[in-house]
Amino acid sequence: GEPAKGEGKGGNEKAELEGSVVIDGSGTVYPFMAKMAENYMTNEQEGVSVEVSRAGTSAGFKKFLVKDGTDFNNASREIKDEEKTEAEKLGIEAHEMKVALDGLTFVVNKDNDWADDLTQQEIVDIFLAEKDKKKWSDVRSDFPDEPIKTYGPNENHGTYEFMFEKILEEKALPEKINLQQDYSTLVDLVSKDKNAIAFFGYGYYASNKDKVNAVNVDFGKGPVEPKVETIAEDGDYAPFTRPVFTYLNKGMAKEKPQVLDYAIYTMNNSQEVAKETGFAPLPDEDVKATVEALEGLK
Amino acid sequence: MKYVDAAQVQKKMGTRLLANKLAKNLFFLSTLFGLIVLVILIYRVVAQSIGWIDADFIFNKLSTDPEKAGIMGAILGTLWLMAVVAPVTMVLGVGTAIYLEEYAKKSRLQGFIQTNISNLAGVPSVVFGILGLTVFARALDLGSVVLAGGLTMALLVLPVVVVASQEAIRAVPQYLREASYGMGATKWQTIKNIVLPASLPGILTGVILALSRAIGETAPLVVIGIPALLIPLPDGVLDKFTILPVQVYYWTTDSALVAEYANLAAATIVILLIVLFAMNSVAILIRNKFQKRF
Amino acid sequence: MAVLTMTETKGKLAEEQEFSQAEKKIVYGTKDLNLWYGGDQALKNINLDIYENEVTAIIGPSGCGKSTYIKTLNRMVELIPVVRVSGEILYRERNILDRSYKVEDLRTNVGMVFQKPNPFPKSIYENVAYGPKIHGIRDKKILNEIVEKSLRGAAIWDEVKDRLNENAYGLSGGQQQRLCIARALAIEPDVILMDEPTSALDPISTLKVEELVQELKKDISIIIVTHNMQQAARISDRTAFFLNGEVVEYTNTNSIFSNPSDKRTEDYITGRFG
Amino acid sequence: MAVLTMTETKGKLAEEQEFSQAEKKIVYGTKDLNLWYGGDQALKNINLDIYENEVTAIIGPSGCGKSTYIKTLNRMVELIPVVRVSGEILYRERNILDRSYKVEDLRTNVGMVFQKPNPFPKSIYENVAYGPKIHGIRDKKILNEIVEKSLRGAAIWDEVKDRLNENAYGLSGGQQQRLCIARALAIEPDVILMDEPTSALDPISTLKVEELVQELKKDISIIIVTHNMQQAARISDRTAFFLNGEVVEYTNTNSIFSNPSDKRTEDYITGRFG
Amino acid sequence: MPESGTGLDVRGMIAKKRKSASIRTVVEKLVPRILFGIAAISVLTTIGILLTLLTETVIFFERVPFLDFFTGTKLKPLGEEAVFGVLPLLTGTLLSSAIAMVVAIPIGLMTAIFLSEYASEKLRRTLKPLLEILAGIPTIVYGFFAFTFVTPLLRSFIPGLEPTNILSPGIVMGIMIIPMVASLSEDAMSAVPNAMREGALALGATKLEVTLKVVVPAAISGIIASFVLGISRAIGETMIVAIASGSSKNFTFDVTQSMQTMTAYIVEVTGGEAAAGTTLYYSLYAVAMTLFVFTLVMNLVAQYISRKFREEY
Ligand SMILES: Nc1ncnc2c1ncn2[C@@H]1O[C@H](COP(=O)(O)OP(=O)(O)OP(=O)(O)O)[C@@H](O)[C@H]1O
Ligand SMILES: Nc1ncnc2c1ncn2[C@@H]1O[C@H](COP(=O)(O)OP(=O)(O)OP(=O)(O)O)[C@@H](O)[C@H]1O
Ligand SMILES: [Mg+2]
Ligand SMILES: [Mg+2]
Repeated sequence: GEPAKGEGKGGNEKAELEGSVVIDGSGTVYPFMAKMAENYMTNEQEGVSVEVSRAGTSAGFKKFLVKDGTDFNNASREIKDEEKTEAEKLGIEAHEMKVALDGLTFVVNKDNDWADDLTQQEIVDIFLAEKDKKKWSDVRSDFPDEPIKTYGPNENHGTYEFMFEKILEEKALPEKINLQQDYSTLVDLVSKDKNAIAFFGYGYYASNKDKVNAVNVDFGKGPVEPKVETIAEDGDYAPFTRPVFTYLNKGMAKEKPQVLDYAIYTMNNSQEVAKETGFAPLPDEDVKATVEALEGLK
Repeated sequence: MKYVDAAQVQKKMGTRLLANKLAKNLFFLSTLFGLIVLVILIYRVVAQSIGWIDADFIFNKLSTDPEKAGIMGAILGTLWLMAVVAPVTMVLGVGTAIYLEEYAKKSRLQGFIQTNISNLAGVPSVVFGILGLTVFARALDLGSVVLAGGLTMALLVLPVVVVASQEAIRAVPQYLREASYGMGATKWQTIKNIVLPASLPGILTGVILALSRAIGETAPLVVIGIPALLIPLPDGVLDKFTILPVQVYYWTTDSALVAEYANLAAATIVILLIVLFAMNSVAILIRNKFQKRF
Repeated sequence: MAVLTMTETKGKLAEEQEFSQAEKKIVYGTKDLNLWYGGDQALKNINLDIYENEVTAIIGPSGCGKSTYIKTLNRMVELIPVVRVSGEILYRERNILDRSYKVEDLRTNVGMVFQKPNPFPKSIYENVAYGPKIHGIRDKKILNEIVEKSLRGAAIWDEVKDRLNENAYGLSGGQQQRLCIARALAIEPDVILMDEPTSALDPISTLKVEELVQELKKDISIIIVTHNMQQAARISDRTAFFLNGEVVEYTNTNSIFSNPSDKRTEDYITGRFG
Repeated sequence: MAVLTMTETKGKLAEEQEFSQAEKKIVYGTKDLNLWYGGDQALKNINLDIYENEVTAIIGPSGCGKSTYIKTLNRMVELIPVVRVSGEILYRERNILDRSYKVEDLRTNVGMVFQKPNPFPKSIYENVAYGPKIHGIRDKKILNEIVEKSLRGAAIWDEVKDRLNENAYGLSGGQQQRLCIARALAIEPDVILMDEPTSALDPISTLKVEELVQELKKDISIIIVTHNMQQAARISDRTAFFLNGEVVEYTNTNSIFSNPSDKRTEDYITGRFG
Repeated sequence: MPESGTGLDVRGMIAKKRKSASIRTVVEKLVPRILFGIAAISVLTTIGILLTLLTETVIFFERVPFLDFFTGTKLKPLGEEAVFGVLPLLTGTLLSSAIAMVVAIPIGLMTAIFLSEYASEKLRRTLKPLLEILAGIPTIVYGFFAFTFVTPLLRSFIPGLEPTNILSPGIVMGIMIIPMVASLSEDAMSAVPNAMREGALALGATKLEVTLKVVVPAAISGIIASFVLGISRAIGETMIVAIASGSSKNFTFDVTQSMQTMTAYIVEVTGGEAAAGTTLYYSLYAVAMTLFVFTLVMNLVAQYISRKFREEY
């Protein structure tokens, strides 16, 4: 039938679609996309089956960049040159969709009553210092004379890459920083260690506000609290903000109406679902621009 | 002349008997240690899962909402995985065992294959994951489907079945073979009619143990990239799937986002352990029932 | 009572053989048979003719090569990989050691009963039907007849006829051994080889098997290995005494026991060793 | 009938003992010994006295309880979990079946030699030194002397003295058996129990062990199980004939073989069964 | 021939069938070939693993010098100045395996002794399956057990212990391996003929003396083989360390620290953000190859030892 018009949230009068939408990729984006897919299947198109998996950004691209690959690939980073080259070779057009914003959040123990806010430089120093050499009192003299314990997600995660590339400007983290594969571990570690400081995506903080405190960051204009409002691309928390993406296979979108329909639905609902899953929503004009671009694919 | 002084011997006897007694208790405590850990481990998991295991949990599909989430997908995935692993390892394992025990006995070739199988048994499961990823998922272009995972797991547990079958075949007394040959039966007739039926219980035990190993393995499937996630219930070997331990892994990972996922993970572990206990009990039953038959 | 009958039989036999040699046909002819297990020679230059419708006993101390010899007669020794054989064994005038001789054919004609009863872990019926089945007889009615006939032939029919479908392992040792004989009879062999068939049995079962052997020899030839000299004396027509892989003496049973011609035979018979 | 024979036997024994008792001391007294493996009774009401510095032979067909009996004498049967025992065994006047009797003590005084030679997978020296060592003798010089004395006592010293540090498994079966005897001698036992010690040996080794037994009885008492009646006749002073877990006849060896008082003994000795 | 009333002629029937039994001859020839084909699959699997690992490992070593990889103490897989030294992973692997064996060897061996020498048949029959359950628990369950139970427990004794460290997963891995060591050692000890035990008991030895001076020495090769196989298992174990030891690529010998093992690195990289074609991606294969060679050597050693043992008695 006639492909549905992307009316957004209340497209009840739309034609019924069927078939499947296959999504893989980043584990960071997964909670957002899984929620989205569930909403879509319950509220929008019951006949369509949306599969969401989480092989990881790169592994996801490997499934995306093959003949008859996945329809979408979630990514916590932009597509890399090697991947673009591969896409060109296969004649796959990867259409970039920014879906939400994530704010790199620094968290400390609930009992940490001193580090309510830190400057950007202090944070960089803390994470670049060799362990055992850095004490809280080295950061500011009125802080306690206790060693700082630094934690973070491992190289596996886009969050690490962001921290490493954008914030630490590729200065290598000391070897002794305690890296983890799982965010749950990080939350657990910080909640049990008074001298700990860790970083991860805003969503993980938002879900664990009862267990850890966030550090307000001073980018030069006074401390900024990480929250949905500030983590905008032009918000006060912008230096620590990064976008998360999903890449749409344009060929698939043209071939399968449900894929395009889902893409448009995703954009239209991105702001709401982002908030629910611990991301900051995109600004309205970004959503609009993306939706328009998608409409153009019909 | 007497060298052994009875009084002396008598005097030492007390110490020796005491040492024996102490050692016995120490050995017993060592044995208990493992069991105590087992009890603690199970207790913790069960305690955490209380209130989360019900019919909905078992029959629902996966959801991001912990109240609605269920493990039907992982259960079906586990069943489909077994549906691939069982026949494949059975055919490959028993075939290999027969070849080694009945045809290539004591040859160089047997030694080589035997060594190879022992080595294969020791290859870390992640490495099998890489093989599965490279060969089945990518080169054969199957993707992360039941068949790819099943074939990988089948190769992973193959040594278990081969070794168990070899033992079972070896346990068939030579005199039964001789009796059959003595009637003019050919080699294959003897194997088919006498050796295989007699070793079947041992073979089945091996297959069950191999299966229970397969459904408890996480690493290779994580490496292959098995999605644990929002996917339709699998209904064939070319569908994507997840299995129980992988589900446990992802739920625990995500418990930083939704704390209740940790309870779901515990509940899944309980289900997984129940399945494993059931399978092991069957294996033990078969083993005990048929142990002394000849 | 039983002893008397035995002695009678013997006396008759002795007379008979004197002149029967001429007309009795040779079933097995063994010519210069040598056999090695790897480097160890277990049989040395064996020359031995086995006659039709006789019971031939093979005696000798442990390790002398008795089992090896009768396993060579149906080429069962081949199952041991290190075995090497030279010489000839003629069965019904054809050399069975010849490569071209199909061992399955040979074993179809030559049955074997082992030291330890070794029924298959199947039902009594299936045990007996096994041979006919592997040789392609599938007809249920014919199989039934064969089973009954063979069990009767092995004098065990009455004891098992009501439980043919029970597992053979439920039988006593003596019954199992007779079942094994029935199993061998089912394919109507020409010769039956028996390797100490009664050594694991109690006296009564032993007696039954011994009587059975006497019965069977009307139709077929029997070669029996035994470590029990009294048994050899009781049931055999001819006896070969093996020692260290050689045949020390081979003649009719009466004379070997009453008047052994070799000192070693005498020593053995009188229990000087073994 | 059977009862009558029993009584007869007893009567004869009683007479004999009247005078021998005075000079010969009893090492082992067995009183109303019964033994069950689970539900199966393997020994029935055994009453048997063993005398000092004698060789006592125990004969009987397979499964009659010979091994069970002598394993009861050093309580080795206890290793089988299902075993139950009633009655008394007095060793040097103390009841060894008593709970408070330490088996280790008993076994230090009563050595055992098994059917199959069972040296430890250690050097010849270590095999013999094992017993003294566990009993706390550490002095290298004393150990050396014990080893030599025991090996000489077992008539194997000359054969092994140059290779005491080689593995015991390099010895022939007969040598291994004598090594096991040496091992038992090393702790200077009072009694040695032997369970068919020569049944796995060749005739020459058998002879050596038999001679050794004759030699040893000067110092110690020996109880030997054998299936070889000739052997019993050759080496023992007294013989017990076991059948189905009972002692059918027990008297001095000469009379049991020349003039058995029980029909079953006679049947067995003349090879009617077994 | 036996003539029966029924007039059966079995021999005749058989003779007839035999003549037409050419299919049987073909089957008889075919079966071994088919079975050989099946048996060859296990060999093909090994070859497949080797080829898979080798092709990509070669590319890795074109970019990272062989020596740098094996002597490098720094593993920083990201950025312009990425360094690939395998030593941090190697120490992580060796330390965790060593700790595991410190737990598994004594307890496993003592358990084996108890089961084989002291326990009654009935007790053994109950205990052994229970221990086998321990071996059958999915390793992921052990991983969380190590992280959520053993580590906090240890931290109450060892204050300097990092929340993720190599000690706790090492211990839990040891617990997981106990049944393997126990069961294989027990097999080796049960294979020691009873005659030897009886020989020693008959000399007045206590059970302990029989065990330590006769049974264990006689079974020593089998026992050692079980240790080596245990080590190999520990080296290859993935999920426990992936969860409980963290992902720090620390080069240290301090077991209270977080470290990464080779296996955990493999899981991390395959599920991670490394794009195909990057050195990070190829490093996965180089590490896997190292791991493979490691366990292969261990297995060969174990086999060598246990083969020697078979010849002994
Ligand atoms: N499979 C084998 N490999 C090597 N040697 C063997 C094998 N079977 C038997 N022998 C050797 O061949 C010789 C003859 O053995 P065989 O079994 O024929 O003796 P036997 O007379 O039947 O003895 P027994 O009365 O003990 O059954 C013996 O020295 C034996 O050790
Ligand atoms: N471990 C056991 N469990 C149960 N029954 C046993 C056991 N050992 C022996 N028996 C039974 O006890 C009876 C006596 O056995 P024992 O070994 O004492 O006989 P034996 O006279 O030494 O025979 P052999 O000459 O064959 O050695 C037999 O019926 C045997 O089946
Ligand atoms: Mg034999
Ligand atoms: Mg015995």
